[in-house]
Amino acid sequence: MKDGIFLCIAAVTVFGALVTAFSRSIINAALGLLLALVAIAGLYIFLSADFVAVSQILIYVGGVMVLLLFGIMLTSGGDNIFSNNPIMGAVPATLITTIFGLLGIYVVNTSGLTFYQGAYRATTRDIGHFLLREYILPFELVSVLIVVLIVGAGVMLRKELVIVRQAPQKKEGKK
Amino acid sequence: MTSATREKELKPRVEITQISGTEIEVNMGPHHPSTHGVIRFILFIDGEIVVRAVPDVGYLHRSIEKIAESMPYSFFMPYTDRVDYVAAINCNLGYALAIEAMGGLEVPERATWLRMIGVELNRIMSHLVGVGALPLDLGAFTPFVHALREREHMMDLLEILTGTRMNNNYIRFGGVCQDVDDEFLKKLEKYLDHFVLFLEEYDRLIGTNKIFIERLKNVGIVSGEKALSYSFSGPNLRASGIGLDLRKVDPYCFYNDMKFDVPVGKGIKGTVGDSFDRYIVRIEEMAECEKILRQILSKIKEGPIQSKVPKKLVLPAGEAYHHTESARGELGYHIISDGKSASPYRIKIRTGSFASMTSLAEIFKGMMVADVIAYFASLDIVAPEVDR
Amino acid sequence: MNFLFFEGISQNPNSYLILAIIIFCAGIFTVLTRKNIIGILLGIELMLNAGALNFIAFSFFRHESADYSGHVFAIFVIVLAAAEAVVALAILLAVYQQRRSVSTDDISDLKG
Amino acid sequence: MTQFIYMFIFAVIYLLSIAVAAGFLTVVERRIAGRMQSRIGPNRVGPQGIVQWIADAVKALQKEDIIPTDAHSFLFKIAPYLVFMGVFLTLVPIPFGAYTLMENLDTGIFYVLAMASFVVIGVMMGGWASNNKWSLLGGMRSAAQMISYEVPAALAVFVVVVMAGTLNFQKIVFSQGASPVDWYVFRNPFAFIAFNIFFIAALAEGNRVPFDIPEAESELVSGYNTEYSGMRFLFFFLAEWGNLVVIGALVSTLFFGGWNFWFEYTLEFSVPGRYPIRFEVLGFLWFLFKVSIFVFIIIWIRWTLPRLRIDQLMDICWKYMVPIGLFASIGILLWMYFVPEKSLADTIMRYSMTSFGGLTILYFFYRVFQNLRVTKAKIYANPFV
Repeated sequence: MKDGIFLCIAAVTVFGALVTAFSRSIINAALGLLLALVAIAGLYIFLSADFVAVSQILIYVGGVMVLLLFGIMLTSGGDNIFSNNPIMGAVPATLITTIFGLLGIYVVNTSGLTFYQGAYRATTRDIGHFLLREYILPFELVSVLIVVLIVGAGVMLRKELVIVRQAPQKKEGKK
Repeated sequence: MTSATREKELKPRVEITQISGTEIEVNMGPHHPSTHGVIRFILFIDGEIVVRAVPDVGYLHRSIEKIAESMPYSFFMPYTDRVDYVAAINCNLGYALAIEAMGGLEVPERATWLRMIGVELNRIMSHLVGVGALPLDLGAFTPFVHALREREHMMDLLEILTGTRMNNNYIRFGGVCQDVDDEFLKKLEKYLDHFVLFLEEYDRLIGTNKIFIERLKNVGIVSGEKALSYSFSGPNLRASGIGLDLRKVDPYCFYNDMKFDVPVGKGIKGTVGDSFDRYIVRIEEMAECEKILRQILSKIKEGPIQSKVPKKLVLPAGEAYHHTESARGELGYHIISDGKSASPYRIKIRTGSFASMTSLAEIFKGMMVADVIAYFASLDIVAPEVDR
Repeated sequence: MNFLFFEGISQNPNSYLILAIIIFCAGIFTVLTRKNIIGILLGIELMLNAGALNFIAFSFFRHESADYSGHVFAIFVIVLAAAEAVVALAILLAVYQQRRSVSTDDISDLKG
Repeated sequence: MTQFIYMFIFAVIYLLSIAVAAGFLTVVERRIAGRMQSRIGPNRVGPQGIVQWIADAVKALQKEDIIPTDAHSFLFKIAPYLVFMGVFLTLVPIPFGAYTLMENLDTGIFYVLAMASFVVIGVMMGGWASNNKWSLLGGMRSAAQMISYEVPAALAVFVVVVMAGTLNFQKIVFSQGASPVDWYVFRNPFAFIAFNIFFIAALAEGNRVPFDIPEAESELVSGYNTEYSGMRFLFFFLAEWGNLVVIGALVSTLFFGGWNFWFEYTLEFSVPGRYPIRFEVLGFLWFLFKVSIFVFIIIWIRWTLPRLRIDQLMDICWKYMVPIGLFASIGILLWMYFVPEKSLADTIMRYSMTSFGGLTILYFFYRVFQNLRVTKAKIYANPFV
């Protein structure tokens, strides 16, 4: 039963990833990514990482995907949204992808790592301890990064307005 | 409020440059919940900001003015009800006064008093719809129902007075169509006692609501000069600080003898001429109507209600323009008669709503979509009056 | 290759690792073939997720005692991915406002 | 295998009960709205109209399922289910009693915040896929609004999580007592602030007035669900009213002691089977009572206030609620550090906060009667007409 569910989730993940890779319309690709992200959250639960799984959904689905969809909706005007992604350079891309894939399988095959039987355990509290004891420096660095991000986004927004005020004149010149 | 903060608030929220450059053309109306009937704006919006707006009228055009040319003068009276169905007696009165002035018809005293009762009651009803629909368009449903409940009581009174609840067709040339007994007057007085309380309750409920004030203050500011240049009239003009009321300036009926104030917008929450002023002016005007009604009740006397009017009314050749203060501003009837036939050569109706529509294209510029609704609702435009 | 490492396919580390490879390859393919910048961003998200999946898998299967470093790394990956998406989209919208395009072909001013 | 069958059965039971609760709430809301508007409301189908919602649902199901010509049909079809899923999944860890819950998730409240993001995606998709500009505007507005209001909601939740030391709902309930002085909302001022912020943010997340700008019917016709009809519209509908239950349940669990009913839950009870069934039932009813009070308040707000403009909405979020939330979350840390639990200061604060809350309610009733006296209005107390 467990394996069956795992296989289902794995199949959904792969399907989502493939849709992202091969779909021609950008909105379908984004949907495929959404599917893959949710399914990967499911995989995390199999790996007893429920906190990470919930974070994945909170941040990816609630944040990143919404932003991406926003971006898609804002930047593609009506008609070209379904056909603005001609697959270009498919042959070299396939080649490179194949090389990476084979490399990965080779590494997995020959790593010789010792694995232990994993067991489910509740993790929230322990992750908290790890974050605030052993990884306190990266944790704080991430906070700094996010502050920089917020300030940067604000600055960019201001810049936009400045640029835009000159934009109409430029356009007329071009015409 | 200090001048600095006021200046800050008065500045347009976003400068109208092309912010993202992607204008979306949206079609607000003719079937849209908040255009009150069939009025259409084409809005060019950029995000939430309206870059350009094209108001479009004519979806409710019924050629009332043209129809008038093909029928006797008196037959046209029911059509005037349909000019502004919310304040029907007001429209009756304007037409009747125009014809009476042109034909030199006498009006008995009691008929004039009854006309004034009908007109003032109707004005209150119309303003109730106006101030009720305003919160409705801002998202609050309950005040609208409360206002309509009161309007319902008034309709009952009008039913006694005129025989119908809407489209009353009450006024005849040289009089009114039916008389009332003293019981009606007592009922009316009793109702007015209740209405004062309701008005206060309503104003406390709505006019002190923080969200309501925030949504209306400094939105859609029409300064006095602007209002005149848009040819605003009625409450919308008075909200802009110009106390022009035809009942005072060019009195008709017995408004000369009435003691009432003309409320003007003072900008109590924001700037003179903003949407909140248009709301508060209507509220205050209802209180004035109530005062007028009480004075009428104290002065009304028994007497005939209809003077002698020829069966076939042929007006002398010439033209006349008569304006009255309707609930939505100046309501003028311009009548041209050729002196021979029993039907007018041409009738032109000037309405307040149509004048208010002229401001939309300019005021909408740079507003947010929600403000468009708030401004439009505060103007209290009735679609049939725009198109006739 | 000991494909069936422990009992059951869901208890087998290699199944997760191979899944991560597939996702990663899909991500690479997306990045290489898309013209749309947002499309490239989608590919990057996929690749980051493959990495995070690996972290979690190793954390689960590599340690007998409770060691949540992998989880912490995965959380960092997720947070950084979000940050990266925000910055990328801000840049993208800025570019779009100037160029009216999000295609990589049109944004080639710095090409020699 | 049997475990999965049980899970499935419980899921179906939950699904049905949320559908019934949401349907019933629509009738209740309409009746309350009727009372507030001097009219009766639906009272024809069944006694006092309580099965009106079935009639509504049957009518809605009979409608033609219209998909606009140029709509992105797949997204259009899937969006309402995503929204409903987002709301339904949030119910999983919420405890309705000591055992009446689906899964005692360790990530509890964090999970609830995460699942709410499906709603955002669904609403956005529905708005975009409809190929209607009003819908698109609604979808965009809603995405901006929901993402913004997740921040203050999370900050308010943080206060509770710090006080309880856990994300787990059941433990949050245990760590609050049964009496009002033990509720988190009255523990200290910061928690009280957090409660207010959470309640307002939850209203905004649930698209309720005064934050219902995504579906502002007077501006955007009906926002993201303009083009929907029949079954799909029903799912949007269910999600919206199901959300009421979720908001009420979350508020009463996090701040008002959850199902804890006037007795202390001791360790002895934690052994399965030792917990008396009557306590469970009483706790469940007590919880429902609390939830219904909050649902009533939400409905009451809806039929009272106008809606905000979008820039005012964002101002409230980013200029007021986020800073106040940050203040509360820092304040609670200091409070927890300097005032240990069951110390004198803690006890004094609890009792004074509780009496403050009680006085606030009393003041509210005083104001109501004051207003009634001034306007000479009458109360019609009989709810059954």
